[in-house]
Amino acid sequence: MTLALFYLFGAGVLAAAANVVFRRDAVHAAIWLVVCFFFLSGEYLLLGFPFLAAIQVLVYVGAIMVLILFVIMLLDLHGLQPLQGRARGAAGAGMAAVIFALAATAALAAPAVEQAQGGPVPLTALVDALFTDYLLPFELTSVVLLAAIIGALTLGRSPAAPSPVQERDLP
Amino acid sequence: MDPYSLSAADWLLAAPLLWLAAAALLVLVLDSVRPTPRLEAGVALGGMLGAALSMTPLLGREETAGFLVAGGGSMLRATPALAALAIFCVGAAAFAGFTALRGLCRHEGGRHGTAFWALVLLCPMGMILTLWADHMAALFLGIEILSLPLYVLAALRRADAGSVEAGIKYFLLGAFASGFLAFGMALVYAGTGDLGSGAVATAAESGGIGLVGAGLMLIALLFKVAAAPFHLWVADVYQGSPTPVTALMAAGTKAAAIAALMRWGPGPEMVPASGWALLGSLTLLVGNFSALNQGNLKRMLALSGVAHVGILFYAFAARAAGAEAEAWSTVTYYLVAYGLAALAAFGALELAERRSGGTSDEELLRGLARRQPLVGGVLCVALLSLAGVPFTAGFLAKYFVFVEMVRAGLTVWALIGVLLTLVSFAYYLRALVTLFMLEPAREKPTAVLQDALAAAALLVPTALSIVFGLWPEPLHAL
Amino acid sequence: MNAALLPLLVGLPFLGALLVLFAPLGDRSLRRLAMLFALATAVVGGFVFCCFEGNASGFQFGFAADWFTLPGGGTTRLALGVDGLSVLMVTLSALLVPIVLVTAPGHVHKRIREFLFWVLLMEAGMLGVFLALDLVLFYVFWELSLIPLYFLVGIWGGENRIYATIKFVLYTLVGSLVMLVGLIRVALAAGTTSIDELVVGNLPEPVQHFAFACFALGFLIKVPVVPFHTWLPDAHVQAPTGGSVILAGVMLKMGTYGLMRFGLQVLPAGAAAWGPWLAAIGVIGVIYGSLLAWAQRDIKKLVAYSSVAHLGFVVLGVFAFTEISLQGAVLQGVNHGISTGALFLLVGVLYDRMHTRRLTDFGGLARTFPAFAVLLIVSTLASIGLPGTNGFVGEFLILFGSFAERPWMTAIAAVGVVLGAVYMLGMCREVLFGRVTNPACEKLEPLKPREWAALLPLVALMLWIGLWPAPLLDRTRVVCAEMAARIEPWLDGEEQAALPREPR
Amino acid sequence: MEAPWLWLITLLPFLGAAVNGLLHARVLLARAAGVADDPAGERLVAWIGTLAVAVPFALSVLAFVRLQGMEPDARLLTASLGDWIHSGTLRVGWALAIDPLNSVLLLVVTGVGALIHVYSAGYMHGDPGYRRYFAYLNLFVGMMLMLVASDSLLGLFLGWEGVGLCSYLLIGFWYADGEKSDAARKAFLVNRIGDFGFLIGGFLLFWGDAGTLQLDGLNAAASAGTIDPGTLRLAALFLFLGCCGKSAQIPLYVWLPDAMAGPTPVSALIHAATMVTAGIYLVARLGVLFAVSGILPVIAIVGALTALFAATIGLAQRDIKKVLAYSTVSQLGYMFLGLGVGAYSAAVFHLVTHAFFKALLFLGAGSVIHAMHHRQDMLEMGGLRSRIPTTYRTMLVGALALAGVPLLSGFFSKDEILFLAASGDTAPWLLYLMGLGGAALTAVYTGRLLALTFFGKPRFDEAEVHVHESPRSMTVPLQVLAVLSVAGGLLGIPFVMHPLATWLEPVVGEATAIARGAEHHGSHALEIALLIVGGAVGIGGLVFGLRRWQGDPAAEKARMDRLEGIWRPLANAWFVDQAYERVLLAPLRGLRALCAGFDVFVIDGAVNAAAGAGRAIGERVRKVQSGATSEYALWFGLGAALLLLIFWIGGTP
Amino acid sequence: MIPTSHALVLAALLFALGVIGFLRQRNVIMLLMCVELMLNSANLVFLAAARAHGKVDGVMMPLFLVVVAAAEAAVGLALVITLFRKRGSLDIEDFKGLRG
Repeated sequence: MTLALFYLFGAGVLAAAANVVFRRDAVHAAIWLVVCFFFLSGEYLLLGFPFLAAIQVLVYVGAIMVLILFVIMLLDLHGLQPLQGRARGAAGAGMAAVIFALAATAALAAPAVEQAQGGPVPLTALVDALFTDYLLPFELTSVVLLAAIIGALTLGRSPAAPSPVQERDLP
Repeated sequence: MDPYSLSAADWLLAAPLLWLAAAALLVLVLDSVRPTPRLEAGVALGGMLGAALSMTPLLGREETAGFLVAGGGSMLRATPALAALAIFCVGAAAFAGFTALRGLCRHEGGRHGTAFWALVLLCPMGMILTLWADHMAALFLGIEILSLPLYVLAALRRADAGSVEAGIKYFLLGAFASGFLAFGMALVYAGTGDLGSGAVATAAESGGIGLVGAGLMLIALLFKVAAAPFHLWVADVYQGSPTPVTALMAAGTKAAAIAALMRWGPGPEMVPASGWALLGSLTLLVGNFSALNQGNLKRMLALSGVAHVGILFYAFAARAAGAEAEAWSTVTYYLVAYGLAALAAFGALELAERRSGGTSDEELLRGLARRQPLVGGVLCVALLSLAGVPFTAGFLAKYFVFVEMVRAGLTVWALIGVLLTLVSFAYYLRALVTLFMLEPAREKPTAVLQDALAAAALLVPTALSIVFGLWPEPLHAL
Repeated sequence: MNAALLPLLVGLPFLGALLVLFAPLGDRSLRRLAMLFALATAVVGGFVFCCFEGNASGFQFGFAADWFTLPGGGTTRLALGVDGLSVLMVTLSALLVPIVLVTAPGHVHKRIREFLFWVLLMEAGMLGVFLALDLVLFYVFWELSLIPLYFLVGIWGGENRIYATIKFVLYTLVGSLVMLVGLIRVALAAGTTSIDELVVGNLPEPVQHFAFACFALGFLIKVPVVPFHTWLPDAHVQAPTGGSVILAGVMLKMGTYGLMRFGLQVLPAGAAAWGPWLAAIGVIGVIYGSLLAWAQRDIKKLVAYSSVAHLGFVVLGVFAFTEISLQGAVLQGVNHGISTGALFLLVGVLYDRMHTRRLTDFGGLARTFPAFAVLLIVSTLASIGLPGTNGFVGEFLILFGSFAERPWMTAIAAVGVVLGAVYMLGMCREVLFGRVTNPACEKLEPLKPREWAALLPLVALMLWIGLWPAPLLDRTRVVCAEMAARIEPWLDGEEQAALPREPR
Repeated sequence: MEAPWLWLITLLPFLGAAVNGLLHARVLLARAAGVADDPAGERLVAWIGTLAVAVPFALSVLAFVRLQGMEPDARLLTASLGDWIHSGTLRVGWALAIDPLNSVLLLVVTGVGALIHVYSAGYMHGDPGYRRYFAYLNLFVGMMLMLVASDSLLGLFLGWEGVGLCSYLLIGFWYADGEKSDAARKAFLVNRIGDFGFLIGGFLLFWGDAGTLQLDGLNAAASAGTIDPGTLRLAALFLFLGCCGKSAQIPLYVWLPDAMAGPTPVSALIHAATMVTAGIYLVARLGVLFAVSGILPVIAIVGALTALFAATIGLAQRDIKKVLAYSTVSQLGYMFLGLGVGAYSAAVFHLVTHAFFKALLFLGAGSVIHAMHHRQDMLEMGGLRSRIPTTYRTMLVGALALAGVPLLSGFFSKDEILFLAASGDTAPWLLYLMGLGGAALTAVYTGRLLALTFFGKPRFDEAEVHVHESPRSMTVPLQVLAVLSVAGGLLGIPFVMHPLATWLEPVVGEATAIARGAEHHGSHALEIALLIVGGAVGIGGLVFGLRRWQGDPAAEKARMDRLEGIWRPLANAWFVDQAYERVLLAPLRGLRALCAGFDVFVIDGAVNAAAGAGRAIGERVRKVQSGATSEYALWFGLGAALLLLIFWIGGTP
Repeated sequence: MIPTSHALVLAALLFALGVIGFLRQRNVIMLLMCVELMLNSANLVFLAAARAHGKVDGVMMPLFLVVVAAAEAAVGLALVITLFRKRGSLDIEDFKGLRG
């Protein structure tokens, strides 16, 4: 059952992703991306990580995708977007195929990975790790977000606004 | 580990990060109260000085590992060489900040305050993390903390189409590379079950998954260091960005990325010495020939930076042949030598551009040395150092690399390398022709920006280029 | 006192260069300041020459200080010293710079400060090349002397100066970069970079062969020998007079000096193996250079190609490996500097007045410009090696010494003596003799005092060395004998086996 | 015996040259300032110049006397000033060594030299380069004395090239005439070819294994057999090539006729009396070496050929100086013939007498030219006998001596050579007949010269040319030389006296003995017979020449037209210059052009092509940076795919 | 039990699709979305591996990756807006001002 669902969700992930990749309408693509993320969170659930599945939906769908859709609307990007020519697309597909082929071959031919008997990780372990081993990265995520905020602020502010600082104020 | 207590080593490693983050926050707060450029600059400088000073103890310690991970390994690990590079990155950020200030103020109508210093302070933080990262989480976050502010800084001159274009190009390709990095890390982890830096070097032992993962990580890092054929963004981004930001990218980002590549790159059984030498030669070749016919000095310097990466790969080759310690000192020296010269060169170009009307086109810089002797002199030293002429650090840097190569038995590669280096002389010399030997271009009636601060800042990397060229011991013996 | 002498010699022009660059003085005062330092250097150079102990073996006035250490490698030192091989070139370099400076007002009218800076910096570099006793230091000075000339030609040169100067520097760099690899190979194989140890040690033979090829390429381009010579005429033609004088007088000798110091002393096995080929290249250079000089219609190009021919002799002398030919080679290096330097100065004298260098634009100057004619004839005679002038002593010793080892090559090279007369006298004929056809030749300004001041010392040197070369020969005797002895075992296949070799 | 004062002999002329040179510089400065030349200055210069040679003459006499005061086998004066060139085993000093042989030459050089200086004082009067001229002339004498007096091959070479230089300077004295400058250059270059031989010869001797460049040492080494015979032969040939250059022998004689472009006293001094005999001196000096080497037959044949060949050309020249020039070549040939048959002292004898009468003839010719206002074409002369009687009389003496009219100096010296040739080992009769033929032709062209110049009717416009006798400063040297030309024979009259031979015996005795064997071959009868034949040929030829060319020029012209086939080659010197031009110079110029093209297009072309290729590659690579982010990403992807593939292939076990 | 390798293959496919999209699309926002696909594929691998290895490390990484993705999106979209303001277009083929 789990396995069947896994394949089903997997097919959903891929189908949705393909729609993202091949669609020319930005809004449609964004919607398909949301669909893709939902399927992915389903996969996470099947793999035994409900917390991550929730995060996936919350952050990706709730935050990132809303942001993207917001910008699409803001900039009024309705209608078909341009695509690269067929040759270019084929070339890209070829390269991606090589990467995929190697990764897939490696994955299928890796008994070590298959034989590893782990199992699901409890949520408590995750929380423990976040404040012990992963204290530094955890704190750093705030810095990442800070950087993003400052960046967005800087770029987003209207260039036409009057400047509070004159050259003579500089050191 | 008790979540609320940190060891001395942890504090030591966290100190510079805290200094920088605190300064960034303080600047933000101050600016939101009332923009006071002098105070903000002082706070930023204080933060960077504090960060730099807090790292000095690391120079004396054999190796410092902090934020240990329960399963073995650590989040951050610093060696004297890495500490030195970290200090250099902080210095580069300070340099970029102080040379950029006035130009940005003019371009952006004085709106440089808040964002500018905070971004400039976050960059070296990301660089330090990238340099010291011993764990994939730290590495990935470090690279992002380094990159995100840079994407913004590149696009900072929003009135300038080039600047925005540079920002978006840098961002898109950077994000693309981040995808490779993340996927690569994931595959390595899948193969080895380990997120430490040691995992990559031995990833191949765990089978194809690790191998492909290490390969994808390598690709992402090669993009960051701008090795051929992943270098194409460099020229456009360097050219479009505000020149002091370019300086920071060239000096700081490159140093951080190269060091990361050294720690996170695949081991010798995956990429042998000849592989690195081949990659280096290719990069050197592509970089040099791309730079050869550039009519814009910034582009030329950007692509010459690619060539320098090629030479650094020769040191990687020597390392793959077994000279670990020597390779670190060689690479450290090289990165600082190159970085100093790049800082001086781009800094000088910033001042030149303010007079030539905003671009580094050769046409506009003709006879520059006569109009702006200081800028001309600094550029002369910088270009000679980049070319590797004796009495500058650039020469000894190349010398050390070739010594390591010959010592590793890669003499033929060394010969190929020096001959490829020759091409670089062609364009450095041509730049000197432009600056010194041609008659000055017709002067555009641009009001000259008097910027004593930037001029003074320029002298620092220039002087250090010569000092380290004459006295390499303190840096090279780390 | 003695240990400080050589640092002083290198340091004086260096200090002078920095002072000139930053001193807040007018052009005239700057010229004086530069002259002061150049003269002081010349005095020190002369002092070194006088105090040099001719009979002693090894380096004198040694100075050494640790510089930096390579991880896992030897210590690189700031070591200076002078021996018979370098003492003449050191003195000549120190002497030529004041001469260049004294004539400079004639042809350098712009950017005086920079000009003086580069000239003095170049002097420091050149002196350093001859004095350095450490491989890395040598290389540092070697390249340091290159850059100033790049600017001298590029800023104060003729119309096509950019092409010429880039060609010159790039061409030279091909050699010096390859040389760098050879240098590193030697340093690593020997475990030391000090030249005073290398000149007595024995490196493994394969290392020597490889390193010699690298070094030789660098030096042969610098010399230059055919077929690496095409940068020279361009550089000479475009260079300002002072640049040409230094280029011909000293820079080219850095090549021959290197061939002897590194080729013969450090890498005798390599030199022995490659020797016949290089000697043949030298001979080809003599003949080919002469024919080309003969074909030139530009007077400066003619002199430039004559340099190719002259240095062909020197290369032959070096790779004949006999004591006499080596002494001749050392001496001829000096001689070429003096006589070709004088010729370039004279060409400059003409160019300053007539702004042309085409042979056909002159004619009949013997009547309208007699002082010039006398000086040109004397320099020509020195250049073609008339007995009684310096050129003869050098050329004769080279041919004489080489004949013992390589009679056939020497005989062919001796044809160059005839050809030398052909083109040099041809030049005199067209410039000095015949009827005045160009009205511009009628009214020429007489030689100025500063031109006399530059040329007379050179003429005096030509005659002095021609008539009494003993002071020079005495100083080079020991080192040339040692060089010949050092390479001797490698020349004979059988003895080679018996040679003591240090395992490295 | 040490005699430091010998240095005065060689150095005084140099001093004179220096002083005169400085005086010339002063005049030039004065001229530049617009001051006219001081006529009194010329006298001072002439005095300085002459004294700078006359005093050495006196000292040479002193040296001669000193030598005479010594034992015949110990006749040697030396003077040394220390090392000149010392390197390795080569050690050459500044040293003079005077023995009987070069004492004779010292006397000739300084004596004839002094006379010519006196003559020049008048001849060059009013020339703007008067001081320069004397400076050069003094310099020449100094160099010649170095050549003669030096004790080593290298010192000799110094003088050897030094006189070449002075010859160059003096031939091109009137440099404003480009042709004269070309002639000067030709002289220098042809001599340089010889000098090349000289150098190689010296090298071969030193390394093969004489181990010295001292002249006596070389002779000793040769006779002791230290030198490998093959090497010795080769070395001697090369040295002889040098002699051919300096002494104008086949094949290198071509410069001498052109050298007549110089002032006539120069032709007398340098190109007749002294410099051109340097080759003879060298062979005589290294007599033993040449004798041992076994190349004497070569020398003899070259000499005889030259003697005959040059005489034929002399027969058809119109320029009075050219006649004398070819005559000089021819007479030098006799000297080499003498040397070649081992008749060293005879050759030196002829050298001395030739110096007298040929200097006399040249100076006389100079006087004629002076009188004719610098016309040299004999067909435009005629009838000068009565107008310039002193010149005529003295020249007549010289001509008779040259033609070999009995009892004059040339008769004895030439016939001694012919006799010794006839009694030698090498093709005696062939050499003799060649020599005799040459002698006959000599007499004929001498007669022709006299006839065309002095006899018959004037063939010039007397209104235009005011023929006048030369001043006393010019005629007195003529008279002195005339006396010497007559009296010179006293140095060696067969059966009567051989003072010169006796004097030279200690020096050339050994060489003569090696070359000719101990005993003299020729009988007295033969000698007498040959004397008579020689005298008869001389007189007969002279008379023939005088009569033949005394008629009117129109008839002469017609006759010449009839003999066009013979005459044209003769008048054009057998087209040798043209042949050299085609065979040697033209190919050389072609090679030059070839090299020049090769240099520009191949060598430099390759360099520039490399640079161009680099730039082209740069342009291609630059184009990759199209500015399109998508293309950058594509390259990224391509690189990634390739790198992973390589990684996979290389990394999978 | 889900085979880890199958999860990896799925992730690889997702990654490849992301790459294809990045190389095929021209709108900047679309490119951004394709990068999100690539990052998500990494998350999937991390989680599958974490389960296979039974380690908590693999679960931590997606947390950070999600944050980074959010930050990147924020900065990227800010850039997009700036770009659109300046150039009036989001087609990357329109931005070739810097070249050569």
